Amino acid sequence: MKSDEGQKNLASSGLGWILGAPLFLILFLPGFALVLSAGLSKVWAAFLDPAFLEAAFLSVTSSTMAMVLILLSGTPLAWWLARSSSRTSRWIELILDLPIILPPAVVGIGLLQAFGRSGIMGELLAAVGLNLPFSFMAVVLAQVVIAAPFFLRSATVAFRNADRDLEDVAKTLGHSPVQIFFSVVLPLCRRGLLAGALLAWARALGEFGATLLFAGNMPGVTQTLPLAIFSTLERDVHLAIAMSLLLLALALLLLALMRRFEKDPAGGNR
Amino acid sequence: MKSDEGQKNLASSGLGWILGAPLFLILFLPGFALVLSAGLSKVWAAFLDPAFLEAAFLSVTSSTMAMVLILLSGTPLAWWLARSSSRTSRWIELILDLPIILPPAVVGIGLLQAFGRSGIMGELLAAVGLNLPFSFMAVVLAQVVIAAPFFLRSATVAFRNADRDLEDVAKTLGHSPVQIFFSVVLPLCRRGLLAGALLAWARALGEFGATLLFAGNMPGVTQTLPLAIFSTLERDVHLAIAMSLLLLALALLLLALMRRFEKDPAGGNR
Amino acid sequence: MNCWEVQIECLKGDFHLQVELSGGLRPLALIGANGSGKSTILRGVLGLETLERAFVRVGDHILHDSNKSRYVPVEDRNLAYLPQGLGLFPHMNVAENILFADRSNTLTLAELIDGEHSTTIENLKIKPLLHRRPEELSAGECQKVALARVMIQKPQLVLLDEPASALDILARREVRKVLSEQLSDLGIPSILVTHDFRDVRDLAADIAYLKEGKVEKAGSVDDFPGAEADEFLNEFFAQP
Amino acid sequence: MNCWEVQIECLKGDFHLQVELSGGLRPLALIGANGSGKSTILRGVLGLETLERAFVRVGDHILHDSNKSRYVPVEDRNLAYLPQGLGLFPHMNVAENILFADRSNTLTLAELIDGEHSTTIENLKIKPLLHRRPEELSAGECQKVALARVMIQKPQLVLLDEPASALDILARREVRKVLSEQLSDLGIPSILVTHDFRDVRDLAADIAYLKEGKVEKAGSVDDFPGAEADEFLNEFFAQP
Amino acid sequence: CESGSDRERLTVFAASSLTDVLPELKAEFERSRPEAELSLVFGGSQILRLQIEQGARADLFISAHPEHVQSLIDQQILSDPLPVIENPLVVIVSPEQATKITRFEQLSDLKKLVVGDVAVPLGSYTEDVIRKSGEIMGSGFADQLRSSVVSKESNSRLVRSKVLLGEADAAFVYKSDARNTPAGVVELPEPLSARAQYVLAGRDAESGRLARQFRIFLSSDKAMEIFRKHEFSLPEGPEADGEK
Ligand SMILES: Nc1ncnc2c1ncn2[C@@H]1O[C@H](COP(=O)(O)OP(=O)(O)OP(=O)(O)O)[C@@H](O)[C@H]1O
Ligand SMILES: Nc1ncnc2c1ncn2[C@@H]1O[C@H](COP(=O)(O)OP(=O)(O)OP(=O)(O)O)[C@@H](O)[C@H]1O
Ligand SMILES: [Mg+2]
Ligand SMILES: [Mg+2]
Repeated sequence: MKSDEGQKNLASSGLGWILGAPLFLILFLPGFALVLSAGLSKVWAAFLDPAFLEAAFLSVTSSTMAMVLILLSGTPLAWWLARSSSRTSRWIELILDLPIILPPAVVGIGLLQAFGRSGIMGELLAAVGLNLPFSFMAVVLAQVVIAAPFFLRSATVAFRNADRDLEDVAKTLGHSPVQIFFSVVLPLCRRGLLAGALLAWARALGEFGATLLFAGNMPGVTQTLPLAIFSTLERDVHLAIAMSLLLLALALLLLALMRRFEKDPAGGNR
Repeated sequence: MKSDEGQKNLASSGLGWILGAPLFLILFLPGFALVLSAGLSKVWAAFLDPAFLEAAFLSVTSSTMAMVLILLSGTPLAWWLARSSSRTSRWIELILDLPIILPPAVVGIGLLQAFGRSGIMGELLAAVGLNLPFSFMAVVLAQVVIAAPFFLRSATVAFRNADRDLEDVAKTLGHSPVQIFFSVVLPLCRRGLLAGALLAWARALGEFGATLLFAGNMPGVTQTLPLAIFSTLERDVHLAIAMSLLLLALALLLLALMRRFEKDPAGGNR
Repeated sequence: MNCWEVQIECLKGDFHLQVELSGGLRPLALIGANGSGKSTILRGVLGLETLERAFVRVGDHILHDSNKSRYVPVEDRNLAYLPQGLGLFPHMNVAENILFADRSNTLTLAELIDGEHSTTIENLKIKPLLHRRPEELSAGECQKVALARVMIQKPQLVLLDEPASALDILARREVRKVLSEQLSDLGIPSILVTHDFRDVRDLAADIAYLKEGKVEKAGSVDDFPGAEADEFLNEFFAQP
Repeated sequence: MNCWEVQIECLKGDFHLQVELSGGLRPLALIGANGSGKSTILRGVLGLETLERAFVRVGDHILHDSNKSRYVPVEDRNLAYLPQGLGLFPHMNVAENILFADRSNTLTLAELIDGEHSTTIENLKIKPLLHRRPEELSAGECQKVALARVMIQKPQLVLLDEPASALDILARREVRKVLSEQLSDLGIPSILVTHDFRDVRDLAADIAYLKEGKVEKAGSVDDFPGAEADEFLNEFFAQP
Repeated sequence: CESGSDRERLTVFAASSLTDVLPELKAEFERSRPEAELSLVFGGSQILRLQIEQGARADLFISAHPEHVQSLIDQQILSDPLPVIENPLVVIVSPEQATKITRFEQLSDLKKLVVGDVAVPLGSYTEDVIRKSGEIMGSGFADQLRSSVVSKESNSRLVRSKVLLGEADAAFVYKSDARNTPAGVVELPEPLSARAQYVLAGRDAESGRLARQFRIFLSSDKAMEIFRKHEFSLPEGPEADGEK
């Protein structure tokens, strides 16, 4: 017979479950209601809708590109934020949260005024032949701006919590800061970084307002799934819901794929 | 003369800054463009706009209430998720991320279908005399659903990273799980929890789509600042931008207040 | 009757621990090579390990009986424990770390310095450290704090996992003295893991020699002859 | 000429460290009470502490000279270090932890087991542990792994912070033997922090006695008479 | 603002293209009857319809397309439809091009055209216009227009903002939204003209007297004057466009 130690743990985490259940229900019921309200035939119709596949493809490609940009540039930025103790960096950290608070539509306007034809960078971009608004790159850019803060904050906290002593030991073993970053810091911060990446990616996938303003709504060019869903909402609510469920299914699929990476490569979980 | 050790650290974190600069610029420029485009007189006009103060007040109160709910119920839920190793809890963890991916407007429809008059819980709620949609509570509920996943994920990671050995030691010292949670686990996870709370609160403050659908856009009752800004956007883009800047100022104010809590009470920072 | 008795079976990977131990008021010194299972036994007694089978009695209380599905939660066992990793709380200063062990939750900092525990604080020389965080201490200082945390408790049984490993020689002598006095004064039984024969000698402890998860030999110091067939015991008792 | 020389001044809170040390091929044993600054010196030599003033030379290389603003980064110093907290990487298994110290980055697991380091692995008895994570080891086993990580390096200077504190007595004897052989065979100087006289004796080390951040007395074992006025030294040399 | 609990309250849900004009009408209406308090809620017609279906308390609903009102009437939630006003379509041209582009035929010179999504009333009216322009001015012209569309937005104001922010060259919007902007306005030639029809319906049971008075007020001369100021036009009678 195994020890009964487990029982006690169960009991005290049961408390967590009881206290957490209201929030779980509040989060779960709307999705559940959506599943109930969309008939299977509607879901099928949504799948066959010409807008759907195109938009789904656009969503996957644009959010993937956005995530690559966020990870590539956001990881060093978060690291710098975690390690710098200057007042400037505190302020920068704060400023980087602001796109979360702004209504996405306003972020979209800001993007137009920064990177649009008559925006701050407009002439510069035009000079190198770049015309961002109403293009696929605009979709990616909008997603980057909306999603990056979520990654940055999670990653900064993860880096800040990392054990500095282990980095020191790795230095005494002759490894350069870059080597240490990849072989010690990243693995130690794995969980926090992954959580941040997940939040950012989910947010990018669901991005709507900034894309609408900055990239517009053009099927096949800039119409991501959320935009397609919003367009459909104007004409057929139940079709839009069905399409949302397909978006969820797509997300679950991608999440399940990502879960494989979240697992410790060597099997352990701590 | 102090050691030159610092120089090296600066150099290697300088690399972080260089690689991170593109993302910083992308995040910073839109906000900067907004600040440039809104004249001071517009900002003043936005401040005097009858819709503004009312909506600002509504935003602050509703997001505060949403945060209270999220923290009260979300903290135990995240703890349960971090500590349970069952397959069910893995799936629940995944499901709880989904509201991030759904377009907020669809979340709003889901909320209507769950808590609306003809929704799943409609009769139950009507029986106890609760009529949620298009009420202030609907605003709070919409913000909870949209923002909670951000807190939950950050908090779950924080709890998972906490040192279990220290909890064990605290148990041997005779403390109950609840005591340990407050005097050991929470302080140790402080950073991750605060980051999650910050993300969730910012998201709640910026929430628009779900509120619009579930709570409607009723000045003085359900019109939060993002809704007011969106309404203003229809009539005067620059006024809307000015109002957004006021929203940012409000957020910065609240953030600066929160920063005081983020500091370690005993002064240390690790 | 013995003050406490322990029967534990535990699996950790390939490692199989199966022991029966008991003790009176005299301290019991657990000795044995690295990885022989000493720490695991202490953790098993505390209820921190998942055990295949267990019977743990301390005083009149049966803390764990897997046959009768009896399991007293860790926090209700009233055992004092010094873990090998010390287990100081990084977010509390030294005084808070020590006071956190006060089960009655009434002890104040002033009482700690001036009251009945003042000699403990004095002897361990940690008074000037009380307001520092663990990260601002040397390794030996940390161990002293962990010892102080154990000593302000009045438990049914004291469990010490290499309590002097990081201490300097004077501090070690001091700790042995304080421990032997305090434990016998208060009549509290104890289990002590150590690699140092002087601990056994000065605490007048009984010995249980652990080898690969089994008790190879147990008894008082006198039961162990001067020259042993076992290399470990030989070396152990060759210490002064 | 000495193999290495160190002048360090360092402030940590109220603690003020100011020492000048140097050594030849013989190991130098740093002894002193808890909190006297032993670990801080090692970390200072490595470049891990913020120093007020420093001059560190190892072999022909000046690693730190605050007067001339010279500071060689930690990773370029080629010093082997066993930290008091061991510093094992939790995300690597034992073999990976050890191989991580190979500066040439060419050593494979097979070579570790069969090549020139096979005796190290053998002597430390860690072969069966190579595929485990640090969290699955006992405290002594962890220390053995940390030692193995030091021993596969071929540094300019070896720095060991209480390398045997968690080891059982047989392992301690073994480590002393291996260390003394290997260090003198390869002609690598070393600094060793210890509370155990047997380490000093078996390694034939010189001694620097540290007291409150200052070098109180330094010399070979013979320079320390049998009976000392200092209580710490008295107790220290009273060890067998 | 919330204080008027003793005042009679009327909640009006209205299409977002009425954002500018309704507040003026509200002020006028409240001036004539101090006991009344109007509260206005704007949104896309489809969104408002959905909310009313889900139990939002709207006493009156003014939709930008008869379809949404009809649907609510079919569900017996609202009743008594009443055509209120019409809003013609025009093309606005970005300020930089305003002097060059003054006629509809010149639209094919432009590269970036923004229209309404076909799912919203504006988009379906626009699609009609482009289709008819193909019949009248040759299919090449219509194809040229279609290929220069860079975005299909969900309401007239969003469409307009793209031109005002300088990103698009021209856009099809409601005439009421073309008012008071630096953009150039190009009227549609007569055979292509199209107009949105605003229809009002109410909840019969509760709203009662005040709702009836507001209905009457909306067709009063005073109201029409305000509507005209905002470039709306009077309904041309049932036979003009009818049910689409
Ligand atoms: N951050 C700090 N603030 C204040 N004092 C500190 C800080 N860090 C270390 N100290 C003090 O510096 C002194 C030297 O510490 P060090 O770790 O070098 O001691 P040690 O000789 O290695 O002791 P031990 O034998 O216990 O390992 C100690 O008295 C310690 O309390
Ligand atoms: N998770 C694990 N998986 C496999 N083996 C483990 C695990 N945890 C511990 N062990 C093994 O269990 C044995 C007993 O460990 P324990 O910590 O009790 O040893 P110990 O006697 O305290 O040693 P030390 O003197 O080094 O502290 C060791 O051989 C260790 O390798
Ligand atoms: Mg042990
Ligand atoms: Mg030390």
